[in-house]
Amino acid sequence: MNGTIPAPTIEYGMLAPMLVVFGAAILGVLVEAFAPRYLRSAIHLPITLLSLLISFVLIVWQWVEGVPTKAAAMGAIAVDGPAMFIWGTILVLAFVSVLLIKDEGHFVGAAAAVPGSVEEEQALYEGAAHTEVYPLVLFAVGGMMLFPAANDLLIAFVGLEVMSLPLYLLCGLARRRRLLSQEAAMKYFLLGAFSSAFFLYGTAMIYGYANSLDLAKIGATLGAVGGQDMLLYIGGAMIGVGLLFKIGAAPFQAWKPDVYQGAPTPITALMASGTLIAAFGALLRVFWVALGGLDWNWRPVFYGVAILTMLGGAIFAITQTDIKRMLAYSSIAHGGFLLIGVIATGSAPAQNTSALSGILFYLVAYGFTTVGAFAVVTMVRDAGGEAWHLSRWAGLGKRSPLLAGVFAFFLLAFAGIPLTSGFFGKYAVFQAAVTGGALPLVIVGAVASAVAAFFYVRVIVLMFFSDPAADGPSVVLPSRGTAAVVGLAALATVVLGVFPQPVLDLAHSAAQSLFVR
Amino acid sequence: MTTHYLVLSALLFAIGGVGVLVRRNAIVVFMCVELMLNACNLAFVTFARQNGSLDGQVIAFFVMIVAAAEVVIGLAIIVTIFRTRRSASVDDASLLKH
Amino acid sequence: MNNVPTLDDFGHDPLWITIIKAVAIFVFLMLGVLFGVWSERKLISRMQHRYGPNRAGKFGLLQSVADGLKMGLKEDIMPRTVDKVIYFLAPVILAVPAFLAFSVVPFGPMVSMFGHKTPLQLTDLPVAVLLVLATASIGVYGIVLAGWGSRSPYAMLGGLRSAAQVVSYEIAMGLSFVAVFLQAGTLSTSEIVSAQAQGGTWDVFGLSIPMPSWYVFSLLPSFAIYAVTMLGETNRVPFDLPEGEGELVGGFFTEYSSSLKFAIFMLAEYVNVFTVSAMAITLFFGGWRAPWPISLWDGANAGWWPMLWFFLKLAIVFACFVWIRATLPRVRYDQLMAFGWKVLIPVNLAWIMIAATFKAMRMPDTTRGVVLAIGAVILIGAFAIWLRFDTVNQRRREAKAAQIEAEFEQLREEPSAGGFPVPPLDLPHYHGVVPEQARRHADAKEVTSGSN
Amino acid sequence: MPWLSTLMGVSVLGALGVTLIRNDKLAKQFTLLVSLIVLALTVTMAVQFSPNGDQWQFQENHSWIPAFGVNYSLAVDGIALVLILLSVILVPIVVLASWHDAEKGRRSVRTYFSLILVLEAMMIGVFAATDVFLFYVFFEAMLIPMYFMIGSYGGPQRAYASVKFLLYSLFGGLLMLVAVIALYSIAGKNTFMLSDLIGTIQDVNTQKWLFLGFFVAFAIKAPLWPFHTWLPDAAAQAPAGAAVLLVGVLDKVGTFGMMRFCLQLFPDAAAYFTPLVIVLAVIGVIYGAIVAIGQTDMMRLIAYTSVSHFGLITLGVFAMTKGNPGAQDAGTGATLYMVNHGFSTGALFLIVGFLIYRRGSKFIPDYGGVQKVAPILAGTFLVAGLSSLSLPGLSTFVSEFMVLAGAYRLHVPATVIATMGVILAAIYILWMYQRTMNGPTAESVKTLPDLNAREKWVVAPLVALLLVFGFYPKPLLDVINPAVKDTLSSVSVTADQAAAASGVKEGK
Amino acid sequence: MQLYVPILVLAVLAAGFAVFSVSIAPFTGPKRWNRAKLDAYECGIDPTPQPVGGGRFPLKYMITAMLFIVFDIEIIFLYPWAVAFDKLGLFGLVEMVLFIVTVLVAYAYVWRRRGLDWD
Repeated sequence: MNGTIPAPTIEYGMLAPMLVVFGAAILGVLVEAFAPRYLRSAIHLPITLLSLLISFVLIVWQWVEGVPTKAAAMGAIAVDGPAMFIWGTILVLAFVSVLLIKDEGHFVGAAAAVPGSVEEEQALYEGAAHTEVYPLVLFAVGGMMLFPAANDLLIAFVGLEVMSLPLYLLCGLARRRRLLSQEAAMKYFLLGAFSSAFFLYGTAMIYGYANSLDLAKIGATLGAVGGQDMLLYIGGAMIGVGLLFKIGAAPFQAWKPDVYQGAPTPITALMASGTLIAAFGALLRVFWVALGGLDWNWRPVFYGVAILTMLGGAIFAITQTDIKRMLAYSSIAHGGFLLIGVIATGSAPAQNTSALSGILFYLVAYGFTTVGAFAVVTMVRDAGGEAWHLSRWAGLGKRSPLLAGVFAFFLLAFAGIPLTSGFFGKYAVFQAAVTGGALPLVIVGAVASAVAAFFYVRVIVLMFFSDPAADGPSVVLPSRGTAAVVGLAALATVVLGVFPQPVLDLAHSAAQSLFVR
Repeated sequence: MTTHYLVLSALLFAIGGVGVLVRRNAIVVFMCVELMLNACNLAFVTFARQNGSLDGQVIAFFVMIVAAAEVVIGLAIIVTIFRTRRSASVDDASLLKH
Repeated sequence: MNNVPTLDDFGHDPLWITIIKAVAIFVFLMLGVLFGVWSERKLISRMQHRYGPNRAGKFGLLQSVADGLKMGLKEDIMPRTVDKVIYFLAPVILAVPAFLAFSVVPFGPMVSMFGHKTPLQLTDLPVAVLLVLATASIGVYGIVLAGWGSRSPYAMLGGLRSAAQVVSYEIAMGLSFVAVFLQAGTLSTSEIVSAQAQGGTWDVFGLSIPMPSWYVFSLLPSFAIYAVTMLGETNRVPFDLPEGEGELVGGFFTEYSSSLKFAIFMLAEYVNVFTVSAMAITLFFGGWRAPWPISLWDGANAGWWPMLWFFLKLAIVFACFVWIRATLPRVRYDQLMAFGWKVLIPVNLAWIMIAATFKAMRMPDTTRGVVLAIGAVILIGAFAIWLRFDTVNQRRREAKAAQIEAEFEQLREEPSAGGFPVPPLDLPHYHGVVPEQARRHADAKEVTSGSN
Repeated sequence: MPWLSTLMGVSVLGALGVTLIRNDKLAKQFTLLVSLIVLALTVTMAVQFSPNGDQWQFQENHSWIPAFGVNYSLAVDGIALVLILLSVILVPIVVLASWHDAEKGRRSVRTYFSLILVLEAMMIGVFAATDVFLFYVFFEAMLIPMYFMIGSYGGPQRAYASVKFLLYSLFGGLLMLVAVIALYSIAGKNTFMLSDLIGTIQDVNTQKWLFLGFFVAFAIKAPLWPFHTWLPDAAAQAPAGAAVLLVGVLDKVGTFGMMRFCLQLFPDAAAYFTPLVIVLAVIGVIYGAIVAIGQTDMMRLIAYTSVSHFGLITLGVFAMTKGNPGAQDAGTGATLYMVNHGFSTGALFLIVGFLIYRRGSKFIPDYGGVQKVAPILAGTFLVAGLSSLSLPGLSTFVSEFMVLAGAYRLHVPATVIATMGVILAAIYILWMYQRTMNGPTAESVKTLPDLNAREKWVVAPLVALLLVFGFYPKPLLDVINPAVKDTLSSVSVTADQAAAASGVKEGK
Repeated sequence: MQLYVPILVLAVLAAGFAVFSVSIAPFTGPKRWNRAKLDAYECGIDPTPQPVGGGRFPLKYMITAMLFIVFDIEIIFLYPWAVAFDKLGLFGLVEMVLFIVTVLVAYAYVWRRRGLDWD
């Protein structure tokens, strides 16, 4: 109790990008509280977009100024190369997702109203909209930024929750198919909370072992403390479970299809891109910085998990008849490919750099493509909302060749066909893995890619080579935002597929310094 | 001495975990999750005692907050579902099957 | 001042001294309840120009004893529908924490007890006040479970209301302590008392003006809020909504209509009153320290004397409870909640920030400018928000009034009502009994009680 | 002047232009124009090619993705040049031949022609790439336009066929990708340039694995027995024009890849696997021929003949290994065979396509006595068929003979068995001709019109080329021979040895 | 630990008394069975049948509970801060202002969304 507490220092400048996002989120809450209903979304949108933009600019500025080499906020948050790269990516993707979110009609007016009840009708009649979506998204984005930058297991846990909690809510806000949406929210919530409990217990065990939560300190104590290896192993395993859950790696992938399907599609887009990126960032950081000395133990496990994830995702996707579920399984499979990159790390810094930059590039490429794909999904609608069943997509190429073409292009990018971003992403990861000696894994990855290609191609077949149903879904005229999203995603997919060098360079220089220790 | 607390915490965690897996009522599942979080807290505080550092206790604070936030959000979701379905059973929520 | 206990002085008592102290506290509380019930009835009667109990014993002093005996000899009713275990446990859960809070209340300084130097306090913890709050929280379980386990609408509603009220006021109460901790720099009750031994001095123009040492003076807003929350926490008038006879019969203990179970509820309520009073004394009134004129006598704060001061203070605070009960009418439930949430909490937070700013300003190595700026920002911000809230609330109230007016207007025009507002006559019965008319329609839906 | 990029650029720009033209007819004419321009440019380039100059000419080299050591590096040697020529000659013919193919009202006509042009660019790229990675990119990317051509414009089972085609190729491609990556990282040279990579892998065991990775991809593409099952489906379902490009050019990428990559990069492994590959090739020759005999669907029949022919080409390619005195001949023959096969099978597909377009059926029993009603059609059909069975005097004979002669020097039994394929070829071609063209004229074909002017223009160049190169293959051989020699030098057989050992000098 | 023993002693004492009183109650009084007497008390009318599990009650209470959690958490942080205020100095003040402002934002939101109204 006695003794002085040195006043901590907080590098507000380094944390500014994150603080801007959180600040804007808080501002958004105030807008919710004080602005009149009819003005709210008009105020929210600029705040949200602007804050993401400012944050991005700050990151760029900081990048140009020089990447910090020391963790900020008393070692709690590491704003290093990879973190900044991940931040930038998340911000851009979040920006794009917000453009999707802004479209009317995705979110329910009164979430608590029972579907079909008087309250609901009244909310619809009044044109109520859940403008809380914007602050919630900002909070989620802030969490996504905090999670991979956390240099401390406690902060990682807080980041994990700040990221997840708003997403749980957002999942349940779909205007159409309310029950499905609510169910998705509940499943996501229960399983997410379950997994974060695992993460936390793992953290507790590691704390018991190392007497610190600082990743670098944990890394330093590996092997230095004797006799308590059991704590370390249990802790590492449980943290792994928590993180792998967020990634959606097998065998913790069960939530993904359900949640992706039930959530409002723009939110699915945000989750599929942002959450995955953030979770991978955190996974890499925790397992390199803190548990890097333990890689003899976790590497084989990850080996198995990666194989299971890739093959599981790809094979289960084949049986899907729902476009969103299919994309969810595809995201699982991609998680598996990314895990190959995690395993590709080795002892040599050069190898680590190439693996890390490969993963970073893959994340960018996949993020854009997936946002684009979900944006397309929002545009294909039936009377009851988006047309999810694959059979409804038959003949879309005839009905709306441009849209179907773009979607097919995204699918090809998912499949990793050359001249799309997906190819180089996969290539970068595979290459790192081969150099790192994980050739068998790469072969499995190639086989899984081939399997995965099957279901992507199947959708293309359906869209282009089947005749459209008479009462097929209509393709809505996209709003400017949605059109911009699709266009941007397509552009990114092309550009990254043809001239990946600039982004590769960026990823490389981000990965150059590796994680701050 | 502290081992007993750790064993207790592990036990609570296990009870919570098993509860999540076998119980069908969403609220009960949720409470089991909270039990797990509190088991973590117990472990943290125990380790703080054992290692002679205060960090563990501070962490427990943070965990409490997170748990509280989780309660708020989780209950909101579950109650909404309950209002639409008049049931909080996880089994009834089965629209999202393959 | 070596007779003032510090935290190090605790935890060395042999078990028998501990037991003696514990029994003493227990006995004190039991007697206190007996005496308290009597004095409350007596006082309130006098205030209402009545005599009050005057049959049993001198001045009716034995009235409480008589009541207690009577309760013990009454039939113990356990309604059919109750959840037996919960019904049985609820009074216990309510009563035990009420006693526990007293274990950290300091009654006096170090005294010699059978040759042992020991503080006049059962125990103290570095987090003593937290213990008080914790016991108060656990007490809520007793209330909720009593209501829940009774399985009757009145008890249920009473329990819920009570729980909501207690937790709401608990926040305000917890916040009102913060300023005290800020000043005292500790959570230990004995140390808070000793922190109030000496007031600071205020240096103005070279003059050293001694400041009063009790926190009730320096932290008056905190005390004011605490005083209100005391009433709310203990469900006393004017906040005795949970057991508001007019609307909820007995509230959460409606089904505990007789026998010793009811007595335990009564007991717990009075012990709670003593607890919050004791806390008020400890935190704001210098604890067992002698008040000003007496404190000039050196021996006032040594030996067993302080216990006397403590009891006197307790008696006065308790008397204030009674005085308030005799004076104020019961508030409406929504007013109660609104007051707790919309006034006490924000005011409290603002006050904490102001107090902290003051404190920061007096710290040696701070930039006053920064602190002042912060303070200004806080004040302006709070004021701005308040203004905005105020107008909004005003508008809302007016709108609501207009709406009600309109409703009345409409009803007045209904010829059958003869100008009086008449509720619709075809409502389903509140308790789910389907009226005859509705029963004829097969599709009529039964509405259970409590559905919203 | 960056010839090769220009060629590709013109095609791609042309493809973009086609999509912008709103009028279908104009679009077709535009496509034809673009393909002719490309042809003209290619011919101009080919004229400037000096056969005895550097191995690689018209080099272009730009850094593309330094992070992966990938260069945008194009160049042609004789082998690539003739294959590019083959492609650009076939494209205008195909465009002309497919004039009405896409007009069944289902799909956009413009897209079809645009896809052809995109495909043309990819075909040029894949033959011209001297960077392994770049080659892979084109190799895989090529699948997509073809996939859409089959899937969108093909026969009733087009979806099945196109998916099968894509997945087979993709699977092979992914295995190759793994091998490519492994090659890169094992070589450790931080580059994908073919010239830098040749000879870097010394360890035989490593070579074997990498060889397998590449070989399977090429074998699927080629298609070599037993990886051929996608071809009959794809070829039969594809529109005739697409089928020509598929079998005529795309599949050549497989054999081309074997020659360029499998042999040069992994000579020891190639030598090790030669017996196995040759056995497969010979099986392919015989199996393809026998199965072709049994077909009643003309498109499938031609597809199976291609399986047979590809067996021979592969035989030729793998006769180019260490220690074969006939390597030079075999290699030249195989290259020439690729070109000739493109023309002969192309002609066959197109003519059969015309026939089918007229009658609406692919099945041989539906025809009979067409000769009488459509003599020109029947005549050209016969010429194309005879070229397919390598009648002396037609260009295929030269190449087939060279392949067999070259292979005979080392693989006697295999060559003998493969020669039997020629006999079987006579059976399937002549029998098909007999059943469709001879005999009593079937009721349904009585009113069949003969070839119209457009169709004559389509067939004429092909027949002409078959005849010209049948009698005078020297220009081609002159271009091919030095390239094969250079290639052989990478395969560690010195050209002198090969030349000295080579007794027969056909066509010189 | 020593500090907590006295609390335990007092708890045992109090619990003993409470349990004793509650359990002695049925034996000290008379027993006169009466059907109506054993019904739940509802001012004389037939008692409402209670649904299994206690039935449902207004959501309002849950919102209060949630708000309580939020503010209780705030208090958790205020206490250590208050105690250590001297040591933290200006930094502590600034951070706490930020923290309280953040909480107040949520508070304002709830207020404006009528989460604090009870009607």
